[in-house]
Amino acid sequence: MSTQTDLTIPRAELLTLLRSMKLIRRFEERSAEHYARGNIGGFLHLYIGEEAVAVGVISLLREDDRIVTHYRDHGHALARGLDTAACMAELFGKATGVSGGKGGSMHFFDVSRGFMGGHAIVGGQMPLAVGLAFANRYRGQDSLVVCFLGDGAVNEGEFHESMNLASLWQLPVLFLLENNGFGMGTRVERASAQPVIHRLADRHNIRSRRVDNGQDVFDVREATQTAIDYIREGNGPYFLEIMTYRFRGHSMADPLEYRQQHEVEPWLDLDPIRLLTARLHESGLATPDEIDTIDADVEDEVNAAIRFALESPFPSPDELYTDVYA
Amino acid sequence: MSTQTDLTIPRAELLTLLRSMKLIRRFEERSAEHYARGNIGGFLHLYIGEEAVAVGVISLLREDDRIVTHYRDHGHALARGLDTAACMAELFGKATGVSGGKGGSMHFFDVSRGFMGGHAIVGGQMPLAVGLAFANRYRGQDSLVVCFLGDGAVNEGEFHESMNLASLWQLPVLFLLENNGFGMGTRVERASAQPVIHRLADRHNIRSRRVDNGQDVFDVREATQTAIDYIREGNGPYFLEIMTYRFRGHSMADPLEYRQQHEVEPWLDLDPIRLLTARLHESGLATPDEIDTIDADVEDEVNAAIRFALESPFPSPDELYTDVYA
Amino acid sequence: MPQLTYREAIRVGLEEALAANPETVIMGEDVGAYGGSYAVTKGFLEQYGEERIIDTPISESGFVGAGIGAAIAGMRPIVEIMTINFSLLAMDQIVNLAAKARYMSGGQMTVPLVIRTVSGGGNMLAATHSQSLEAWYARVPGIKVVTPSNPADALGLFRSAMADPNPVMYVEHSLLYGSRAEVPDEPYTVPIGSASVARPGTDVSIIAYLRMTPVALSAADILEAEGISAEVIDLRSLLPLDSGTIIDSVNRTNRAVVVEETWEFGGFAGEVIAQINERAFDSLDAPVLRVAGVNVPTPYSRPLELLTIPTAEAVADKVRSLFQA
Amino acid sequence: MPQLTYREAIRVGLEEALAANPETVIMGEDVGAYGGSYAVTKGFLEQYGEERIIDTPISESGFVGAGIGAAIAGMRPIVEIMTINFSLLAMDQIVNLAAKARYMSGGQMTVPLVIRTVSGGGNMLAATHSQSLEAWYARVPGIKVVTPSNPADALGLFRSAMADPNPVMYVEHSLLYGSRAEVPDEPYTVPIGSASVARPGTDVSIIAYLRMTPVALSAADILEAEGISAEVIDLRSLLPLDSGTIIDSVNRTNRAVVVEETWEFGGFAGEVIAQINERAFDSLDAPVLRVAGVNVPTPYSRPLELLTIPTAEAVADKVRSLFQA
Ligand SMILES: Cc1ncc(C[n+]2csc(CCOP(=O)(O)OP(=O)(O)O)c2C)c(N)n1
Ligand SMILES: Cc1ncc(C[n+]2csc(CCOP(=O)(O)OP(=O)(O)O)c2C)c(N)n1
Ligand SMILES: [Mg+2]
Ligand SMILES: [Mg+2]
Repeated sequence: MSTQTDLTIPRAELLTLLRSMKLIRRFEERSAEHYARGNIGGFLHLYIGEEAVAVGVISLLREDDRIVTHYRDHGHALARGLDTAACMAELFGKATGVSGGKGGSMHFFDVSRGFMGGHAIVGGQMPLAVGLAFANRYRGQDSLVVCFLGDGAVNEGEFHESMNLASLWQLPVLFLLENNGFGMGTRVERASAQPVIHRLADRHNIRSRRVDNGQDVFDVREATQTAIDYIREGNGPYFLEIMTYRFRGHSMADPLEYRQQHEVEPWLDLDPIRLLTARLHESGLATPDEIDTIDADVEDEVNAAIRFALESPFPSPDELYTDVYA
Repeated sequence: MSTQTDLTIPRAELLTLLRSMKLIRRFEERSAEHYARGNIGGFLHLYIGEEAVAVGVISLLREDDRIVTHYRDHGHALARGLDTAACMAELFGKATGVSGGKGGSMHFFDVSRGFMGGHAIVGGQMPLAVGLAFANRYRGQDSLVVCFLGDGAVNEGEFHESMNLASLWQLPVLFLLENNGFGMGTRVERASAQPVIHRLADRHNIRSRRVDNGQDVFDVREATQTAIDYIREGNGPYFLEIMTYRFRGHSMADPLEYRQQHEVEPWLDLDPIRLLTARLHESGLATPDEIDTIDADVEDEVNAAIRFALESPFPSPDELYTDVYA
Repeated sequence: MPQLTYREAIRVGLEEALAANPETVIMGEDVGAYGGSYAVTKGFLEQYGEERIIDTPISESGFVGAGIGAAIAGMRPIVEIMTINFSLLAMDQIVNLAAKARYMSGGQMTVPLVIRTVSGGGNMLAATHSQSLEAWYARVPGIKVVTPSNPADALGLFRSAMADPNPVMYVEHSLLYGSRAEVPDEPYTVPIGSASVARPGTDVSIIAYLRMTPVALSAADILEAEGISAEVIDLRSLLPLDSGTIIDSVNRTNRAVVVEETWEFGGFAGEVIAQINERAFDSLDAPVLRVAGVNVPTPYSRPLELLTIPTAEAVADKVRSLFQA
Repeated sequence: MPQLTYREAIRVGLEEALAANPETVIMGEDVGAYGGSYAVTKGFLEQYGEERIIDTPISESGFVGAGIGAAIAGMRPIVEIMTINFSLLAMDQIVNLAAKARYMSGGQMTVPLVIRTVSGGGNMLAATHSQSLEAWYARVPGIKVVTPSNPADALGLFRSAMADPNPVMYVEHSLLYGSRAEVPDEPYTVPIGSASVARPGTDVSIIAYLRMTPVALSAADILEAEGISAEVIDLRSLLPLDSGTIIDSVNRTNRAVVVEETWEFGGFAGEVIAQINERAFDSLDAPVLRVAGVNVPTPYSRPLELLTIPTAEAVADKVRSLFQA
């Protein structure tokens, strides 16, 4: 199942990976609380359980690379270093949010960090990623675009159109499929005639690979690095299918009746944060104290974010009319 | 390249195949004439050069099978036995046309013969075919649906969505790809990252095959029969890619500047009608006299069709308002 | 049947349809195992089985087109598009196939299809998930569009939609699902193309549909206290539109305000106003006014979102303006 | 520049754009090797090379979305959708991404994209290929929609579209490509959101756009001979709409007829009428009337198709009806 701790990664960076995953986890646990209290509205799609994917992939990107993702975007945003407080403020609909309060949970943006959203139409983010990568290629830049998508998006026509364009034009884009086994309540096997999804990429002549254990941040990183190298060398797109699991419901409204406890449990055992923590312990790369410090630190950061969100003003009514046109 | 004359086909049937191909050819040559004279308007997409495909495939269908096709539909319609005069009248926009003059060249219909159109939005016919096949399966019928499409349609999202649904639901549908090398002026290789198109079907777990010489009606029939048997046995969909060539422009307006004479000529040598005629001669299955009779007969039929079309009335103005709602 | 919620009324309609015709199936995203994203089809999978309650892949063009095909084959399918926002991905199939198959074939094809979908905003779902796009469909000859605003109409219109041989877009509103009201016990239908006088009045006609009907009714309450008697017309169907009931009302009240949840510019209210203008011009004592959504993409933030959607107070205000001259 | 055809004027605009910005590319179906299905980009591939003149696969959602992405990255692409009928397949990308990217990101993104497409009927292309769908786009906040009716406006609006930082739908009409007229020599633009008085008059305002503008002008000719002086307003832009010019004209003429090529029901004319009604009600001597397409899918057959599209005679008739009371 899992590989070993990658000892080529400097210790400080290992701790950063852990911290990043913990930050996502706590950020979301606390958002769920504030959703229940009515401070956050709309749909809230938690990434809990999938943290190794966002953190593993995004930790390997350069500053000039870009990220396009779907509505389950908090993990990607935080892994990319978007301001935690501004992310929380966005959930609270505040003017200080990453999208000025206009986007909400599904539409986080930070163009200064190459974080090109947060897109809520399933599959709709893919042509955008193709277009951004087209610009890179046109300009002869070697930066790349990572396009996250869910297993559910695979059945949309835009998936097919985007794969074809990316391959045909040999664009520097990494399609990063988060296969968490379900699109809402529908199992991959009930939605896709080809449940080994990355094989669809093969047929567009896109190099592809599956990572069986996306809960292991080292596995994720190893595969991602291969993909990134391949793309940066000018070989065109790459498709990575990463197997993972969402621990919570699709959104806060999900009655979660479509999956059985006995199939969920083995996955809960594969908690990416627990896995990484255990590895760091085993290999003596982090002491319990160090981990406690990270926890405390993350707690503070999230607390500060919540305070910031609570204290920030809502957008003023004039904001309704700004940003419609440039 | 070509196989042999299939001697298991009764001689009368062989002559019917030839006649059917000749009928399509003459029908279209004469339509082109009447287009030039202004008796036919809109877009006229000729099927000339591809006759062996429509005739080969459709000659093997049962009466209760259904056909869905694209805008280049005259060949399929005539091969299915739609009334030649009513087809011509449709081109002339007459009330006696197969679609009452409302559809025109791109929208031939004859539901009584299971001919479910003539669809002009590229790729748009595929979900319809899936739905018709869904009804067959739901009802436990063993009739099937043939869905013709062009190589250009393959890049539309609906192609992908339809393939997935057909495979997932194991529907009795034969996707019949007419790969004539071009979508308008765009070569397959410039439009599809996977130019061996049927491989895309594989990846949806749809059985597939390519017929290299779609100009040979025997090759077309042999492959089609295999596909039909497979589907009727309840194995789900099948995808057949048939290599062919359109001898004329995309439509009457096509300046035809995107392909060179030297690449066209070898294809012109592979005229499906000439090929079949030669075979019948060689194998002694048809005398020159018999062929002349067919020619004369076809000529009469097309002449009669044109007369009928010319003499038929245009739809009365009230017809504008009928058929909007049932 | 005594009191039903809007959701329950639709469920009754769906269950009647499933019982009435073994060739009726329900297909759409998460209508089965998940129970429908607004819980309308909860429990159906267990009850009717997966042959009839069909979870589709997320491929709106594909499964809507498949529904059209099944309908053309003579089945009586019900397709659910989770929200009308996603219908844009199926719009080609709806506009170019469902609406035109009959006409282009010279009357040979019939498309007895009901497409259920959910429109509207007010749930903090931001710009891509809060749109009211039914007016686009309501201009396409060949389809019909209905928009029930209460449980009784929801059931009555659903029955009519299922009985109609044409493709019908049956448009629901998520903020109405929990609303509860009397539903007649005896068998009844609400004909497609018939508006209702949701509240009679004499001084002004307030014309609304879907979730703006309860808003208009509240406005009428407010106005009544001020001595203005407002008649509320609930359009119920957008296509075909019951122009007669509208014109009739305006001829009596001589004033009208049209209320629409979404973007004012280019909206359905324009059609209503054009018809009143043409057919009741001489009755008008004042211009016909609109109260509609603000012309911006819907923002997430609650205080901003609330500004985008007409309120009863805003409707009352606009009506008042007609009486100050 | 003396006389140019509408097609030539657009070509000039395209060539200027390609010359002005090395990051301007043209992408679309058959814009290259085929030369454009209406020959607008004929010869461009040879002249500018395949890096900049890009034949796309037939995948409207994919390549329109790619154009949006390239624009967001700061390029200045021009995307061609062969006809507006096919834009339905890209509608999600246009409505949910191009129009909303800026707003949803709180102003961080800009989408400087021009989408060229061809609208309208009259070519015997039947129901799926004869639609005028621009009014749907003209109600989406975040995009702009322009509809030039003559060569000078075609070039002037194209320049403005290329200079605009927002997504602009630039809608052409196939029956105008061959029309020829004077195009100013000096550098000029036509601002987006400015209507023109295509012909001044005093008795009635005929409001039209795209191919209905020449129809309206012919109607004005007919009417002049009868002593009715018609002012013709060419909207030129649908979103933003130049309401001022419309209201101004109606305030002078006191009568108006709105002409629209396609389906009357739910059309853009409704918006124009609603605005006139609201803002010029007291000036009106008669109801504002419409002359529009018939509410049916477009039939192929020539005599039927001709009945679906407004003619100058029909417009003149409608105007006359305003003077008989
Ligand atoms: C076009 C479209 N159709 C339907 C939806 C509703 N919807 C939102 S998320 C979702 C499931 C997506 O599943 P997947 O892509 O696997 O992502 P996951 O939620 O598992 O991360 C659906 C059906 C949507 N947002 N957009
Ligand atoms: C959705 C859509 N996009 C574009 C067109 C314009 N168009 C008509 S036919 C065609 C080429 C189709 O090529 P192919 O599928 O290979 O069929 P062929 O003409 O070669 O038979 C195009 C681009 C259309 N009708 N529909
Ligand atoms: Mg998933
Ligand atoms: Mg082709």
